Amino acid sequence: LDAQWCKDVHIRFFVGGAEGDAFGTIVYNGAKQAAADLGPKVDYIFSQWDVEKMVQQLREAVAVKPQGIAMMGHPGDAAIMPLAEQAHKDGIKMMYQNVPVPTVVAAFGGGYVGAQQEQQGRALGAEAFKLAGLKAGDKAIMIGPFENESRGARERGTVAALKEAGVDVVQINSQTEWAADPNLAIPPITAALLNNPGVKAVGYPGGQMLGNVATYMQAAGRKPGDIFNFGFDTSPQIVEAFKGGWVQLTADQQPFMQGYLPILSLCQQVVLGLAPMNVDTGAGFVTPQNYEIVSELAKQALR
Amino acid sequence: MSKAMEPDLQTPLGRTSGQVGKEWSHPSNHWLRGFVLDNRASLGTLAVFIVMMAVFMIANPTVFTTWYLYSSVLTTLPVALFVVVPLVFVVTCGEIDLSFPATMGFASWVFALVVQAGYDPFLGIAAAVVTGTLLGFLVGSLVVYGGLSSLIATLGMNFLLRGLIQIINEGKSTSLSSLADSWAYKIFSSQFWGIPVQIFWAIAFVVFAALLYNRHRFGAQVKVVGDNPDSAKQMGIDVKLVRVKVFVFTGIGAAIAGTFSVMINFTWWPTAGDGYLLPVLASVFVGGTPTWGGIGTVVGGAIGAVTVSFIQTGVVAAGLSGFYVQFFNGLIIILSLLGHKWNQARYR
Amino acid sequence: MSKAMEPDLQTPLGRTSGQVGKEWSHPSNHWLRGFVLDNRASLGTLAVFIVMMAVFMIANPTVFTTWYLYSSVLTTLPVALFVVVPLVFVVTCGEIDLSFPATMGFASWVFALVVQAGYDPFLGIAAAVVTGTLLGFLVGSLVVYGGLSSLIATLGMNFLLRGLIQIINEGKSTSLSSLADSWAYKIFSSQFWGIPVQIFWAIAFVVFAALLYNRHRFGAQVKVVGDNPDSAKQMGIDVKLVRVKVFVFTGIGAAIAGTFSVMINFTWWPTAGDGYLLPVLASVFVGGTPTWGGIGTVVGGAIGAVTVSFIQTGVVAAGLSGFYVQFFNGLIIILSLLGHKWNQARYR
Amino acid sequence: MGERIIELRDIKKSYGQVYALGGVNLSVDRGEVVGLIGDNGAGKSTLIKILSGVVKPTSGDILVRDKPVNGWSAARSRDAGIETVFQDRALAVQQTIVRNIFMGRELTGSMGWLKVNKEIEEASRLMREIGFTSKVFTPHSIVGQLSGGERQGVAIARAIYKQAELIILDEPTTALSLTETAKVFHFVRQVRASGRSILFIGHNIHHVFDIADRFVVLDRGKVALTADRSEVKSAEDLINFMEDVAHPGGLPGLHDGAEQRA
Amino acid sequence: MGERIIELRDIKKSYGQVYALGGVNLSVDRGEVVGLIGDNGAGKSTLIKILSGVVKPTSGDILVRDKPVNGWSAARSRDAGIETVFQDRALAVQQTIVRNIFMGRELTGSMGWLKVNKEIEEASRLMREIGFTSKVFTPHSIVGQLSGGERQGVAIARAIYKQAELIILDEPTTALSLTETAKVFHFVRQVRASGRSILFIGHNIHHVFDIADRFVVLDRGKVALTADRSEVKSAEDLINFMEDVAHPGGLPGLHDGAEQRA
Ligand SMILES: Nc1ncnc2c1ncn2[C@@H]1O[C@H](COP(=O)(O)OP(=O)(O)OP(=O)(O)O)[C@@H](O)[C@H]1O
Ligand SMILES: Nc1ncnc2c1ncn2[C@@H]1O[C@H](COP(=O)(O)OP(=O)(O)OP(=O)(O)O)[C@@H](O)[C@H]1O
Ligand SMILES: [Mg+2]
Ligand SMILES: [Mg+2]
Repeated sequence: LDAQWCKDVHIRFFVGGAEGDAFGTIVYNGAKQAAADLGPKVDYIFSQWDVEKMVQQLREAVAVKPQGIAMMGHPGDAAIMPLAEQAHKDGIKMMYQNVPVPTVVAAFGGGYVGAQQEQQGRALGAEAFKLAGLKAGDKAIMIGPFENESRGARERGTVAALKEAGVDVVQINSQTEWAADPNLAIPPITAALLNNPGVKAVGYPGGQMLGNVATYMQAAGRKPGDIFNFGFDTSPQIVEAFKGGWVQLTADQQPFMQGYLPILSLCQQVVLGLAPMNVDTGAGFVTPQNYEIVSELAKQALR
Repeated sequence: MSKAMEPDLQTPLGRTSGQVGKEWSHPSNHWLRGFVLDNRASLGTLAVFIVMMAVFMIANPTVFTTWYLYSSVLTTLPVALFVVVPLVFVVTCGEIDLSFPATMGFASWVFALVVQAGYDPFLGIAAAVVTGTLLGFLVGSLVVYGGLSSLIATLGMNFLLRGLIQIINEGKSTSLSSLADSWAYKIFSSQFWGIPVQIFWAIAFVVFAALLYNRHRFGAQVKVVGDNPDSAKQMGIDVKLVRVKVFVFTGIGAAIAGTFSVMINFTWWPTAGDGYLLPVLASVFVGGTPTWGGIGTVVGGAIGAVTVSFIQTGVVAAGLSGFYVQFFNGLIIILSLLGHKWNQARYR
Repeated sequence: MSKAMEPDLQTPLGRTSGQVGKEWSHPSNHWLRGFVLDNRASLGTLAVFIVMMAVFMIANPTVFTTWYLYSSVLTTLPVALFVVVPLVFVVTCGEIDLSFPATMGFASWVFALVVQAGYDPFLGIAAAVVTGTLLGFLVGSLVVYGGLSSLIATLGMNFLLRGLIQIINEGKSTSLSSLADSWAYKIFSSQFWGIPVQIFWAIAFVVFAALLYNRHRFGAQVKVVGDNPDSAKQMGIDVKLVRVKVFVFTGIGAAIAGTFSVMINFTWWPTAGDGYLLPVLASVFVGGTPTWGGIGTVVGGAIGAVTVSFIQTGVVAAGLSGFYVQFFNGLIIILSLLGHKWNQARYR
Repeated sequence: MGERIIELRDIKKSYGQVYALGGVNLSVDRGEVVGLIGDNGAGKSTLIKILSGVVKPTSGDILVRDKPVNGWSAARSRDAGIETVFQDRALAVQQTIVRNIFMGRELTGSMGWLKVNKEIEEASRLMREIGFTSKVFTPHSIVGQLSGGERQGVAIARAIYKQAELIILDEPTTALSLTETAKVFHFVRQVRASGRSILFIGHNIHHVFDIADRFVVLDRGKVALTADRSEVKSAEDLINFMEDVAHPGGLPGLHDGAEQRA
Repeated sequence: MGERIIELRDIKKSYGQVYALGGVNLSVDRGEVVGLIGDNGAGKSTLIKILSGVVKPTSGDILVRDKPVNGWSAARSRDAGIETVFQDRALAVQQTIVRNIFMGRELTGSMGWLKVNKEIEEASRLMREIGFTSKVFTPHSIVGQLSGGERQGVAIARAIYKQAELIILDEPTTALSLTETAKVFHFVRQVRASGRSILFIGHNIHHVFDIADRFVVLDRGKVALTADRSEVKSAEDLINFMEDVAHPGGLPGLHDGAEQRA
């Protein structure tokens, strides 16, 4: 194979979130790296996590007939199904990220790269229960975009796992503005901590907020280690927070891989005729013991 | 303009009986010039659209010759059209309505509930339209009879209604796969000769609304009320009722839009409609309806919606990354405003 | 009101020389009544705030006696205050500015660049303020000299500027850990007796702006221009310049707000500022500044910002899930508008 | 004179605590020109707003052709054949001449659709009737492009449409020049000649004296004088009467200068 | 008469293709009252807008105390001691009386901060000076709460502030009653007595005749007549002259009715 063996392939890649959010940026960088390594022409699409918009963008993506599309699974099986059918008819290879769409994949094929949301959430819940030394009857707070079923599936999983272990979980629905500026969440989080004084652990939905834990804790008058803070993703801010002892656990869903692998797989499908990849990127947990490994990568927005 | 200032009115009335037989004639003797003058705003919008598309096409000719690209835009464009058009009425009437995204969400929620409960989708559509009507009436009454600023009050209502949806659904979406086999789907959401049928409905709606605007008492009264409410009141027009009616019209439009959106996606999300706030607003003003009320253009608004729909598609198809979409959104809005400004006189 | 309609003007001038010595007296002989009358709007806002807090406190008394709750609000509130206050000037002037979120992002980006390059944060602040000034001037000139509707044109500029930030940064954030040790941080963002110092700066800004509004030529001219631009022009006021100035003021406020936001958590995001659009707008109007221009209240706007900041906190503290936040946002906006409506007469 | 078109009996109107009208009787017969005069704030405009149904009186009765009516409104007033040219803000300046003429009573066919051609014909006829013969403007011209006098013409055309029986003109000549005032006066006579009635409100007593058959002087919300033309010798009489009413001790100012010089 | 305060030489002004003024000469001397009359659209308002610097002339010279000036503007005009009460929209109705009086020339100390107490004192003095003695209102009262006459009073107080040398009144008595018209006329005499000049624009020729020392008649953008009081015998003379100018064949309408009756 040549260095740029995928050079003539055209791919549409759904980055997902808002331009510039912590998670999306790493996914974007992963995809760009893949494009640089393999040589395909990639169009990048942002949706502000608006599911209706994503469906329309997918419709347009199918219309321009690229060889491959890497789509976010958020709109769910029912919404994606007709378009997947169209793509299948037109011979467009599909990859799905971040949220699995099993019915669609079963019907029209395609691979999946990303954590199994629900499972990853559950795993994080179980891990947090263990590492934080929680007992049945303890109290924990879980923040998440519960207003969006598929985006909130992961956090719902964590809640479920903790509840099954007997933990009393308070759910706080995150506001869309918090993703743009996590400082806006300082007062509500303080209020939640004050309202639930016995809370032992707090879970956060994504990189932007988890990276801001030090600020939240200081605002609420807590010291490092008072509360077991955990969540998803890595970023330079999260690494700093580990360093400072503010954050104890994060489930790294390796967003870089979620960018890189779908493009690699699409290239393999188109050029080499390989079967689509199915990769669970939600393997790793970062803890105070191992955070240094990811620190340099995080700084380059690669992990 | 020049003759307007020195009218031929020096001879007082009664003396002019000799000239009474003369007929009116249009200021321009050529029909084309008259047509252009009467439709300046919408033609201006069309020009913006054509220039924009030309730029995109030059950047990537092949993509823009694919019919699928257009057909994909034509599938969801109708959703925007069903709200842009009533909003032209609202803005002409001197008001604004920022609550339509929540109304879309609310009405389509009712639709989803009815369909999920196993009733016929037609019944669901009827229920959604009734919901939209009631919500429009609620919002309109609050603004008009409460005497509130529509900009802020409708923003508040948007929060309030969306909040209600969220509180009750706790984020759960509803998927309606059964829809695909229904008659309603075939009539409202399938394809016909490769063309999405939605667009036929939307075009019918735009034509109907354009007639309503230009050839119906309702449109005439909306314009007069937006232009000079005191005068309208003195002439016996129920100004408040007309104002409430435009909000009701928007409610109905939003309900249809929401239902169409659900039928496209087979899924109802608690956030349904939220993404339409800014593009729809932008469409109205890119379309050439000014903010000060009294005048506007339905067809221009529709062309504005087409323009706004194609920005994102065009940017990506032209090979620019998604990061450029916002920039072009802003650019098109500013350029259109400047164009209309230069193209339109404001009389007082 | 009653006497206003039958003035004591029956005696034409010249006959009244006998009475010339008499002194003016305030309509109310009691100073408290006068104070209340002069500050109706801001006192109304305060009442809304107090009622809201009372409801929350009854729902959960313990949380609201904890200082941390207040200190956490006081950390983020200043960011909003630095934009709410200039926006009161803009709205009083009969305009609106929706471009401040992008200005916040742009100016704080410049701050981040300067600090990252190793220069003193004070230099960064200066550079950010200069950026904000220039952007405010750009937006203001476009609206004022281009004669565009500020609602739509500033919305367009917000897209355009944010698009530029996105295109250049491709989503990358900048982390500025070194800030924590700087003098600028100690002065602008640390704690003093457990109180976040930001709030002192914000209060100083509000007081300064309130004086500017009520006791300075600038404020006087802003009100007159918003009230009756024709008259202002006839009296030799450069109406356009005053309008541009309010946009520049907003640009400066947004720059300071953006910088403060970055100093709270040492990170700049390409989305910085975006989250403030709706809460800040709501604050201005919840605060009692009407949309029609000519009057307004800086202190009311500040209280409005406090109210809006406490909605989320209060909902969470009262033990409701976040789903209720939007609902309460809407409810407070509507109730405030109704309250101010009843509280405020509009003269023409 | 002829039939009584409208009669107001003991009409009172208060805005909050301000009494704008404190019990006014007024009637207009077919074919007569009534001149309503009075100081600023005397209540003239309030009275005609009540006549035209725009403002509801606090108390009092309204009789149309000697029959009391309930639920008086702007629409009822127009149905009764009363048309009003208001003091200001009478036209929607961004709309066409047609739209202004048919404002509030659009010519519609079934389902409220406009009869566009009929409207244009009628508008042309009306405009010609009042001598609006400029070839530069068509019924489609925007009112904002017209001069002040032409705009007044549109308002008058709107009022004479449908053979109104009573036309109310609230200070129609304020800020008009002699030439244009003359037009309005000529029109008033045309209308009277066609057997219709006119209620003419004005400040310039000379003008009102020239044209009216009967004078009603309002003062602070009350009728201070009702006099037939035959009872008043000259405009000066009327002026003196009004000055006496307003200032029993004599009115300073207005004629001082002339007297000093004379 | 005294010193020449301002002089306009061959002033032309066109709006697009419309000539509002086609070469006008006008001067005002110290202590005289000039009455400017003319039909609607004759260009009176345009002329005084040029005098007050609000509108720039297309061509022509402006001389202040016999010295030509360049860069004439609203600010320069006020510096030269010219104050104008415009035909309409003169006040910001949601603001206090003080703010209206000092609009555009706020009394400021260092850095532009207002001298609040000084402003109140001065406002009180001015309002008393023009006879605004109601105890219901203070300088803090909102202008929107005042009656039309009282609002005119605020506009006049604003004009006489700073001992202006020339006060321009553009139809100050339109829509004012006799009582209130009298007030304005009395005031005009007060101002003349104090040695200041006045340029009085009006439609009512009787009124203007009563008060002016010199008459300037504008017709379609040109000066049709300039006459000293001594040259004109009566108001009727002036009226006849204007009718001749406007309609060389005689003006129909206005006096028809009276003649028919006589
Ligand atoms: N909407 C209103 N609210 C309160 N007071 C009002 C209102 N309209 C009129 N008034 C008051 O009622 C009284 C009568 O006013 P009106 O306008 O009828 O007088 P007018 O005789 O028409 O005066 P003008 O000669 O100035 O037109 C005045 O004192 C006026 O201030
Ligand atoms: N801003 C403008 N744009 C275009 N034409 C104008 C403008 N202002 C005035 N004109 C025109 O200039 C001419 C003179 O107008 P002007 O207002 O000076 O007359 P006037 O003598 O004051 O009339 P009036 O007695 O009605 O106050 C008129 O033909 C008018 O239509
Ligand atoms: Mg009146
Ligand atoms: Mg004039």
